Amino acid sequence: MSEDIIAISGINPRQCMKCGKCSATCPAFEEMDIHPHQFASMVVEGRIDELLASESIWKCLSCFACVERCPRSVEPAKLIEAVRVSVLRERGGSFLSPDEIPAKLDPELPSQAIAAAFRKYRK
Amino acid sequence: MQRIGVFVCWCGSNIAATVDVDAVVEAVKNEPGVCHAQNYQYMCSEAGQGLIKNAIKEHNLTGIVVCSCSPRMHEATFRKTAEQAGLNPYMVEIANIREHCSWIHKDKKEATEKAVILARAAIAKVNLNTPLRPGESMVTKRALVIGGGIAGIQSALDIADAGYPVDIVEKSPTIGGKMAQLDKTFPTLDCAACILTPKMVEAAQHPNINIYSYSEVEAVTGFVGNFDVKIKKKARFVDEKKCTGCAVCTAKCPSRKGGNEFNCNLDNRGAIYIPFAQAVPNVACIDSTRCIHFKTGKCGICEKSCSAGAVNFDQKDEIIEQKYGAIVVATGFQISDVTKFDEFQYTKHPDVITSLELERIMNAAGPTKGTLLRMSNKEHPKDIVFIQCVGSRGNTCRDKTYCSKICCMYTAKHAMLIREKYPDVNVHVFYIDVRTPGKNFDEFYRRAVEQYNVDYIKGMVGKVWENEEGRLTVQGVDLLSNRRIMLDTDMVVLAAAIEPSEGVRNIATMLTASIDTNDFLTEAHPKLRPVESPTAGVFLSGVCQGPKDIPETVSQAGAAAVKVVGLLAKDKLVTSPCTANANELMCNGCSTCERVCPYGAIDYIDKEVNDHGKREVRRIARVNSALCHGCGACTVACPSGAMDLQGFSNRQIMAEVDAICK
Amino acid sequence: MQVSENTENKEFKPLIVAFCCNWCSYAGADLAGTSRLSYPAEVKIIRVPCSCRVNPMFILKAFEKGADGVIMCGCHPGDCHYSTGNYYARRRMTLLFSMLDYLGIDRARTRVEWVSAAEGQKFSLVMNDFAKTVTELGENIKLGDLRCKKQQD
Amino acid sequence: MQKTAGLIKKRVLELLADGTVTKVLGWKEGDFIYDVTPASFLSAQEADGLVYSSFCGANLSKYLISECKALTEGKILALLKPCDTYSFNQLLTEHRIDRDKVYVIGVGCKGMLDIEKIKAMGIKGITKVIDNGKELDIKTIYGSKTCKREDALLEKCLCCKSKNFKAFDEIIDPEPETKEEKADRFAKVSELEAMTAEERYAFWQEQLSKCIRCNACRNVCPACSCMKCVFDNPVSGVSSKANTDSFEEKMFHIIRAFHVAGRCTDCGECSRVCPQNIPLHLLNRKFIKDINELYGEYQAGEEVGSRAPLADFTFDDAEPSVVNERGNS
Amino acid sequence: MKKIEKAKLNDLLARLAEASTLYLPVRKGGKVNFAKWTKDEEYCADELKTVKSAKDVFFPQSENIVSFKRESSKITILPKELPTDRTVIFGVRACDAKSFDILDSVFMSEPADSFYTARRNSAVIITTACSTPEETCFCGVFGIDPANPGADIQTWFVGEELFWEALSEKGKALTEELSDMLSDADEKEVEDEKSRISEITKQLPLNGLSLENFGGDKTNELFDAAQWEKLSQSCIGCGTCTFVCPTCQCYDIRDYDTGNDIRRYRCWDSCMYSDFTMCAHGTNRPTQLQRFRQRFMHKLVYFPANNNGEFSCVGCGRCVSSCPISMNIAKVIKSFGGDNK
Repeated sequence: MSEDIIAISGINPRQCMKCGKCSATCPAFEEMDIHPHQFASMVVEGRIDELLASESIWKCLSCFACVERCPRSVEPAKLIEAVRVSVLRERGGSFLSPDEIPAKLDPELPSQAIAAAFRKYRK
Repeated sequence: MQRIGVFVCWCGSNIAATVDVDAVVEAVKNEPGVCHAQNYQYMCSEAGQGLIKNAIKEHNLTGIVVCSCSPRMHEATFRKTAEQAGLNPYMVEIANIREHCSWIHKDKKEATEKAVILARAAIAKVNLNTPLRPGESMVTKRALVIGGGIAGIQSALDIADAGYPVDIVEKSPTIGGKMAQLDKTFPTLDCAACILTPKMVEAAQHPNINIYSYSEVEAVTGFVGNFDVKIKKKARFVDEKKCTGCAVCTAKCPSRKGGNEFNCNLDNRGAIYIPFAQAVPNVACIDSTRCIHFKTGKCGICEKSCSAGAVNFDQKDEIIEQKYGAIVVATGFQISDVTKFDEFQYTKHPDVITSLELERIMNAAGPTKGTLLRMSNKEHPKDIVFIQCVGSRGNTCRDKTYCSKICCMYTAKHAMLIREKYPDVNVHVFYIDVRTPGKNFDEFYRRAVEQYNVDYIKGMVGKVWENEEGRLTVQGVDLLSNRRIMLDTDMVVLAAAIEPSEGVRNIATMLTASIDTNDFLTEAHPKLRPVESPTAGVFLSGVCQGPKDIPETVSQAGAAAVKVVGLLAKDKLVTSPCTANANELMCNGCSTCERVCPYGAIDYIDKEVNDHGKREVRRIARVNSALCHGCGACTVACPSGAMDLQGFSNRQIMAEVDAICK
Repeated sequence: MQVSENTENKEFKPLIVAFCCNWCSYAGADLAGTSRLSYPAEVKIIRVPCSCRVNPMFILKAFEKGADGVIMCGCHPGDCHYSTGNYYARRRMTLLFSMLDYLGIDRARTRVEWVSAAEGQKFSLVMNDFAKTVTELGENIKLGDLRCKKQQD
Repeated sequence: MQKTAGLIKKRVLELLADGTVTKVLGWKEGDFIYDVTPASFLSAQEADGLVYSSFCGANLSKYLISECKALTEGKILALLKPCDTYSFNQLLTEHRIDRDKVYVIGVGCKGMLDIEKIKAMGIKGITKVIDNGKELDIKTIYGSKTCKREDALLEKCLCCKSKNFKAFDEIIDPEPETKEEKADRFAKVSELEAMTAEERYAFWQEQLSKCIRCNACRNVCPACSCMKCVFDNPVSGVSSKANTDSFEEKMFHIIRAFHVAGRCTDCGECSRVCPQNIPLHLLNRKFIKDINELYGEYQAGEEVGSRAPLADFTFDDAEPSVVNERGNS
Repeated sequence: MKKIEKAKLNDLLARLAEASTLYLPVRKGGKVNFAKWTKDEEYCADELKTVKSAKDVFFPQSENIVSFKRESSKITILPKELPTDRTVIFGVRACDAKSFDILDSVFMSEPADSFYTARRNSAVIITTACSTPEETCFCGVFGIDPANPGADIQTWFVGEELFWEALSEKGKALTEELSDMLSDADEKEVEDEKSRISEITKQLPLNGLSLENFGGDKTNELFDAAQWEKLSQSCIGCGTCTFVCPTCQCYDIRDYDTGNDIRRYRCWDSCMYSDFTMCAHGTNRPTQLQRFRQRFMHKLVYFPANNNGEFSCVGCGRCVSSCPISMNIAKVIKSFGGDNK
């Protein structure tokens, strides 16, 4: 399962030096149960089920701040995206409908989050 | 035909367990030229070498093949053995049947076959070996030190103390380097100036040391023992002999808009300036790019105010040519560019500074006279955040891949000094790891945490921005408690990565010394020859070789000095005989080899040759064997094959190919 | 002499000549040995002072005498012990290999790899891979002197 | 052409007479118009045999190596066509000739003819060829024939490098640079590159197996100016006198092309002289094409002293694996 | 006199190839040379002259003569078996046929060259008359008649038929073998063809060369002649003339280490090469003038001196058309006053 995430993301999570810059820079940090920096080590440890169940994958805005800032080219957003894609693949055709999106939105979130979220949930 | 002896080593079981050494001996016995073959448990042992020596005498051997470990390991050993038995050491070849055979193959039959083939190749080569004799060259007993920081000063002092003249070339108007900019030093917290300036003065006054300040190395030719160096002494427009260092001119200079490099541009200096009070030489220098006289032809206040009459606007750059036997590179480091890290607002906010800037702010001679102030409003700060590893340890285009090594310690020092002097200031340190190997280093860091209550937070800072109150907000993460950290602070100090000085690439090229991907100079061997460059006669001192702190730098400076002294103590140098050589009857004089020689070892002469009775003057290549390092680039560039390499000749290599492909 | 075609029963073992620079790849091969990282015994190493010492004639000579693959290993560009040798070698080999390809010789029979003294593992991987490639190509018949072919008996 | 020949002769006689030159290197007429021979002329009387015709394809620059060595006084006059001046410069670059000893007269050239091509058209028993500019009037023992001039041009003239002289002391009757599109000199190379490896192998096997190892290509080549060629040197490890095995002809031609790579001006002499019509220029042009594509356009002999691509490098040169990434395998 | 329809010629060649090794002119890579015939090859009957002569059928450019094998300290000598298979060479021109006589006097006089002799003895040579002689031909100078090419069997292409005449015993025997394919023919057509060829031959520009200034007794007169310098000055010292020449017979003997054994082989050599007969002290003809002179003196003076006045040139003209700098034996003969036209 870890291998799948690594393959989908194209990321080597072992490059992570656990500096936490991704979490430090993440605008959705407070919304998340599992924080970006944890993704790398959890993928390495094989704790994929926890990640699949995590709220964080739906909270990530795909703003790529972590990708931009990561000094080790681990690019956590790609790991998160990979986990998210895994979930979506599991679900098959039953994607969220656009109607469900407003409920998920938080008025505090920046507008780019809405765009990102819509892209994510669309279809 | 050679008389070759083949000696197959068991290396205990290292070889013998996988290679049937008896079979190898049997197989090589009938090879052309072989008249003796035997095996033994440890050829490199006293007894093993004894066997070889006896066999040389008993069988009148002219060539030796040792089937053993890598030639990188024991080629020198067996060459010495041969020499002791009266054989030319270059008549020895090694067949590497350990690293390249027994250690990598499991099947005994396969390994034995391969060992035989490797032995055959070595035998084929020895059959074509010729006795080689090393050349000799004289040694100029004078050393050059490039860079006048603590590394260069220490190397120069040690060489000078041993009795050899040394020249220091320093590109800025004073020696002292980065250490002169520091306030205190870890882990003892003694003042940098107090320990450095006496050494600067000692260097200046040493009868064997000559300082070329405000000078740069222009060109280097020659080779170990015989370097010819051109030094450009840049015009400082002040007569060094007349200037008393009274500094009247520097105070009167009306051009005061430009930054003061010594204080990291946190304040300004005049166009005529002395970098700092203890500068060596304590002589003013005119920055012609800023001087009003050079721009408009007017002003000249300094000239008028100088009672010694030292100002001379007509001074010109001067080229000094000098011969040296050895060169020490001590070009040091600079702070890497932190402007790339826009998330830290370094370029936007004056209260975001680098650690070196903090050193100047903390220093009594600095822009704030040693008072810790925010640069934005000159107010006393309440909170300071230190961010570690800015630009170090990353693998992106913004980062250096290495650890800059000194930041953990100087940050602990800064934190402690601030807490000591201003107990009301809260100090937070965002770190990834705290690395404190070194004598009394971890104790030092623990003191910062335990006695001075410095707040160490494991986790990186994501971003910094100016908040509504005009202070800075730092957003980070505490990885240990897995929570977001938002801190309002007055100052942010970046522990920027250090990198080799800008000009080092150019200097390395002149010296034909190699540099690594980070522009640090490469050592001849990372463990066993750490202060020598692979280029003979060039030695490494200080951070130009890799990040290090002051005590380490001083140790290395001393080590480099010892190597220099060891070299200069010799009257003559023995040069490797494995050099290129042009067959003058075959040489076309086409100059292709000259173009590819990295050492400038080839020139051309018109020479009368006797080509089987036909006498004529031809332009032919001549190799200076003292300059030639034996790379062989010329041998392939040469279409006629006139150029060949002793020890690795065309025929020898082809004989090996033939033997292997049999 | 005719080359016997009855080679199917036997496992084909290629003959591979590796020219290794004394300062890096040869030391890399030493490190592979020290680390016990195996590669096929068909690979035979010839030590040269620098990759720039490798004359195209050596490579052709190896093929002439029956080599099935020739690989040249040098220091990574920028790391040459002699500062520039591998840059010249790189041009020479590029042009030579291009010419061999132009003549229709299997391009995978020649290779250049940059292997440092620290890359024992890379050395082993490279040699394993090269040996595998050459084994798949089979015996070199396009670029060899038929007189040197071993009789398959 | 006849006009040019007249001007040349006149000038040559003047220069011999006033002592500017003591020897003239040119072409001497033969028995059948097409068989002109490179020759030297020491006097006005000898210069009578000097010709300049459409069959003066031979590049005289290589003779200057021995001529410069032998010259004791004065200068030697060399008649060089525009393409020959590249070889001349290359020899200067390699210090094989002495510029001060040579007086170069650049002679205009409309493109030289290849008698082999005419013969290959099936025209036999040729006793005379009259060049009318557009057409060739060919007299044979079996009657008169005609053919188009452009069909009989030497390979090197089909993609003429330039009508300009890269070295000269004076110029006689220069030709204007042709306006029409020149043939792509790499067309055949590209065609070969586009073939499969098996096809390429078959092509070269067929061509190179014709080689009789007469060494004409090497001996005529201005870049092959070694005092002793590796193939003649018993200690070189590669010396051989005959193609005893198909390998050796490959070895010889690969190494020869490699040794002149970056130095070859593409003068085409190798192909012109090959008795078996092996298209040897395609080997040289392959290297030239590779050099141009990988290391930037380079024309050997364009200027004296230029650095040959194989004696040069950049830090980010292509890796040898680039070969595997191109064209057909 | 026999004949066969041209259309059936391929069947005849196939028959010849069954019982013997058949060499004839075939085109490869655009050039025609003698080569082993197989069904896929086309006989190039119209090509007057192959690039190389037919001599390498008997005297190959290189051939192994002995091998040495070394096992432990023992050396085994492995002599090469003599070639005895019957060989047929078809389509040989008169000049090349004559060249075999010249080569015979070199290789088959005592001590005879066993390889050459074996091949020669087991060969049948079938010549073909030259229907279209070229401007480079001057065989007539050496008394050769391209209309009557000689050898074991001589043939003529006339119209759609090939006329066939066996001359020697070997030729007759072979003709007998093929009798079912050949029909009887009238000599009239052949005679017409012969006179047509003779007419053309008379017009050939080089056929009037005179050899009166050459011969076995001319060494002293010619050796130091001033002409050699001018003649040789542009010679590039290649071996083209030598290697296309049907009568050049010099060779070198070399060893080749295959890794398994040592092959001793001989290969053609050229007196034009600077390393020809290279000895330890160097070469005995250090200048190109000397080497150039050697080649022509040998053909026109030294050879006749040792072979009853026979010149070792057959006037095939190959060197005339293939010399890179168009210097050739015809020009040499002319410069010594041989231009008798």
